[in-house]
Amino acid sequence: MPHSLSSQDVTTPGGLLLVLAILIPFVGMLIGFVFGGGKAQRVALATLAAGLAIVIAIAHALVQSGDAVIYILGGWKPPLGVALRADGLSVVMLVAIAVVICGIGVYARADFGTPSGVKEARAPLTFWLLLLAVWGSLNLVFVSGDLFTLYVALELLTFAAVPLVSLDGRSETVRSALRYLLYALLGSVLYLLGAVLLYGVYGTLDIPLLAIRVRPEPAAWAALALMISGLLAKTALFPLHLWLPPAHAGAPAAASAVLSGLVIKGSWFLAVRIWFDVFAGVVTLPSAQMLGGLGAAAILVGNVVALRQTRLKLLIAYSTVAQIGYLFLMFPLATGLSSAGLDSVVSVNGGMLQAISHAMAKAAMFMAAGLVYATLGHDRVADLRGLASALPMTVLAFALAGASLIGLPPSGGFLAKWLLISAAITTLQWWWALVMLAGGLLTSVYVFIVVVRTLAPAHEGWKPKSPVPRYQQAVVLALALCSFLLGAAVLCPVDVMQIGRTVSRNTLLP
Amino acid sequence: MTLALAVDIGLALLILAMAAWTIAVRDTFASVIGFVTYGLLLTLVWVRLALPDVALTEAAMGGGLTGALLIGAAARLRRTEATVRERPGVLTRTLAAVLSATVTAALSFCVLNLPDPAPTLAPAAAAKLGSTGVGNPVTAVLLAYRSMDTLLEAIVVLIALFGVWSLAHDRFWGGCPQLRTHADSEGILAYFARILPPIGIIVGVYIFWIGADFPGGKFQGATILAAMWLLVIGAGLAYLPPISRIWLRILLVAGPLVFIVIGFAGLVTAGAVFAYPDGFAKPLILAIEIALMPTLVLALALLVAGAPQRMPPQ
Amino acid sequence: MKIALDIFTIFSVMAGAFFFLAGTVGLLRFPDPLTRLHALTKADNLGLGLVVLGLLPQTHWPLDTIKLIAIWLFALLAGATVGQLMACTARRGGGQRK
Amino acid sequence: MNGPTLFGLCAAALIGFGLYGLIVNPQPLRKIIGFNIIGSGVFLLFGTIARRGAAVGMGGDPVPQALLITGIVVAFSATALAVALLLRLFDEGGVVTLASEASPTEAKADPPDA
Repeated sequence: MPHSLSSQDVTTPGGLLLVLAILIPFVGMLIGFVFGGGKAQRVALATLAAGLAIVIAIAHALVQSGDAVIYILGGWKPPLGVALRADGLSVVMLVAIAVVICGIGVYARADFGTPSGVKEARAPLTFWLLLLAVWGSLNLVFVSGDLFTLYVALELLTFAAVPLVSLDGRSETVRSALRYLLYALLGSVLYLLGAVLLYGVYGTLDIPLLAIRVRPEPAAWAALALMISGLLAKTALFPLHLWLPPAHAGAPAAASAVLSGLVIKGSWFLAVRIWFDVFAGVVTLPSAQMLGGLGAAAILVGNVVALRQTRLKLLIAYSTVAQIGYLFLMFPLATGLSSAGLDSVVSVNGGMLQAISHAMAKAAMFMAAGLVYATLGHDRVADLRGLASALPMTVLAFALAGASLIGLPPSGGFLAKWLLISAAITTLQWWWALVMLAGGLLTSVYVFIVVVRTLAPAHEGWKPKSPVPRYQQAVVLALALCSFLLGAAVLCPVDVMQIGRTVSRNTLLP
Repeated sequence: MTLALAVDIGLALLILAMAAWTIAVRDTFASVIGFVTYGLLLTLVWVRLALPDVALTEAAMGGGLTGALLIGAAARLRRTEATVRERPGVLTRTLAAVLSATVTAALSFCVLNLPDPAPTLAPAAAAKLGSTGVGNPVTAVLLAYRSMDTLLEAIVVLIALFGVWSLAHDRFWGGCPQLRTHADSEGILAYFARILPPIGIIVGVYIFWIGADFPGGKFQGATILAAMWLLVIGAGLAYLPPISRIWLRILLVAGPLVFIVIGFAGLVTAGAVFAYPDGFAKPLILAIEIALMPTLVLALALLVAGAPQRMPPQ
Repeated sequence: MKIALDIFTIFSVMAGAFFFLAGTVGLLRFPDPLTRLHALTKADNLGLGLVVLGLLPQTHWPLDTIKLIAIWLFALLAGATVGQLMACTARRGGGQRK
Repeated sequence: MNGPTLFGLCAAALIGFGLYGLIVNPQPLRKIIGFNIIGSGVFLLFGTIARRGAAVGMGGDPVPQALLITGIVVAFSATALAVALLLRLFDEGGVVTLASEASPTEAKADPPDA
């Protein structure tokens, strides 16, 4: 039987930081809303800095204590009260998301900055408030230990992300925002239905307590199926991906980076959390293979359709659909390892690294696309001539991010694919390795197409439409470098991701 | 016992018939009316299930505000009825029917096999009720045991409001939202809007106040007060404030901020965030609820009113 | 005495139910909106009044009785207002549907 | 077959109706109503579980009741945001449909699951 995540339910020393990590972004949002105008941006940037410090302190506390960081809210122990838990997986995602959001914050100072003396405008204020709301809800998704609090976190994430899609107010973006909202609401209501079933049968919504009580019975399978299908709708896995490309391509550059890089990671992480922690004893290999199959289909369909795109932002959006497929290949490999009695750590680490490197690379790519649009006045892939000379750092960043998506060494994508392929080989599921390599090949095709086109010399007498500030290019390059150099994580002595996780280490399936 | 069961069966059949009619009927406006009736019937079901707090919330929020929102939208969209005529093909309909049937069958199977000594947290909640100083166990759960959910709840409503406001046209930013009603100020609605609000305010505050020890609470009370405000504005007797007003923003933000301040004060006095020093639980809970009331009343009414459409008269 | 009150309650509620039935039949059978409004506002208000009257003896005095009467007054007020508004709309031909 | 179980089955049926309505109806407003029916079905199921958990003299388990109230308020906020998007779409172009004109090749009314 699976063991509880961490046996004792008592507040650990670093626990208060978890509460701060959730509430600081929301407090910053509320104060920024009252001040409004230019001051909202300054409040937001200050909150970003404070939040980054808190997240680093949490990581330090986790590594220091060597076990999950826990905080019992209000002193009421679960199952009655709510506990916040941050194990290795949560902290790694917290740090990665904090870095990407700070990068986006610095990048967005140019697009959504309000110079002093200018009256408060709609888009800048909304962007800064919703950026902090997305961050607060993501931190809550990573840290909460209660299924209903996670449902409220999912709703917070949806309500913060949908207005970002229709920020510039054109009717197509409003239409894709409405379609996104309907998919996301269907997803979260199915997730809630699964949680309700679990409470009806096991009497608690706390994840470690559920991990002990859940037995393989019809109600548990129904709850698993409902929750996972709901989260698939929110993460836009293959059959349910129709809403993603128009939504992510229509949004402004900084908002697209938030949507593609961060928002879909929230519901994906929740799927990982319930698959490996709550339903560790219930999941079967065939169900995991089905998830893997959907992931493989997403990789192939997403990449093929991306090849046919004429606009750069839509190309990157369909590339997101494909990369989401990689994230779901981790499930059959981990369950295959567990059912073979081996340790599923390799596959879980591979999946997490894939998620982190994709977050950084995709955010860098969308921000680069924003700079391309600002310089050329359009983002048609056909004629990107003269871009390399106009924006050298941005094209380099795009290439590095593309290399990380393809999986060239020493990038984070390479290390993730290496771990996943080695897991595939040890469990003799060779077809997943084939799919990954094919996906990498297809990704490399459209990345090289774009990069080669930008290297072509510009028409004579062509001048960039509007100058792009250097710090924006520097931020894009920094994020791309982070993703590119993530492969160095293999040198990290202690396996940070597995701290405080006893469940997935020795899950012996019946 | 069979009489009560007969009533339940009748109510259940009535609700299923109303839901099926709401889905199946062609005209959208009729469907919205069907949904409002469905919401009010659902309130009866909550009363039959002996959950009065939820019945109040469903009547106020599910039947009332959601109904007002949908009727307002359906009335404005009536003219586009003709354009969207294409119904999905037979394949889609059968697939949807099969999917719905399997979900219903699976859920019915789960409901029939729920464990017999139903697992419950009622004893645990009752045991610690004394220390929260609140008589109504639901309010104790909302504001003591799981107070983080209620705080996030208020933040969800505020973020939805930011989302609704972000849909305004740039030229109207900072302006006033308005209810699209063409009521003349001498008509019957104005007369109604002068009689009902005083009584409604008393009822709303009463429901908010008894929430500590009897079924009621701030969500239900705030919804009633928001409905009264909307009635006055719908009758044309008052106007919504422009969203750039500083007092409006401070009131909108006051609820969650006071909640967080009291929560962190609990860290010092009672050793954990969102904990209450014993003996001071009830006054602190009341302070939080009083701070949350204006936030919820303003936010719920402004959610129904929608995005700003008009600049304030200079 | 208790028996008399119970009998009164049964008959009064039965009469109320009958008037509700009459109101609903009127709603379905009458040709145009104005007559339907007439059926609805008259019959249903009377029906509700009789039901409330019938239930009065079952409630103990101060609070519940006042609440029951308040419910009836609110229903009357709302019914009259909405009836008037719908009549104005119907007379101005606002209802394109019919 | 007692009261709560009956309403549990009624909740399951409501979720089925709502899901069908959400997928089949082309009108966005009807999809929003379908979503609300699914939501009320889920809440009714949660209420049934609360009623079954009645103990220690309480009419029902207070924890699901509190979560229910939070859920209804979240569902209302979602409906308000969806209706606001819908009305903005109506103001922009007048044609209120989910099928995007930009690429008519895309499925006309793209149901989530088909």
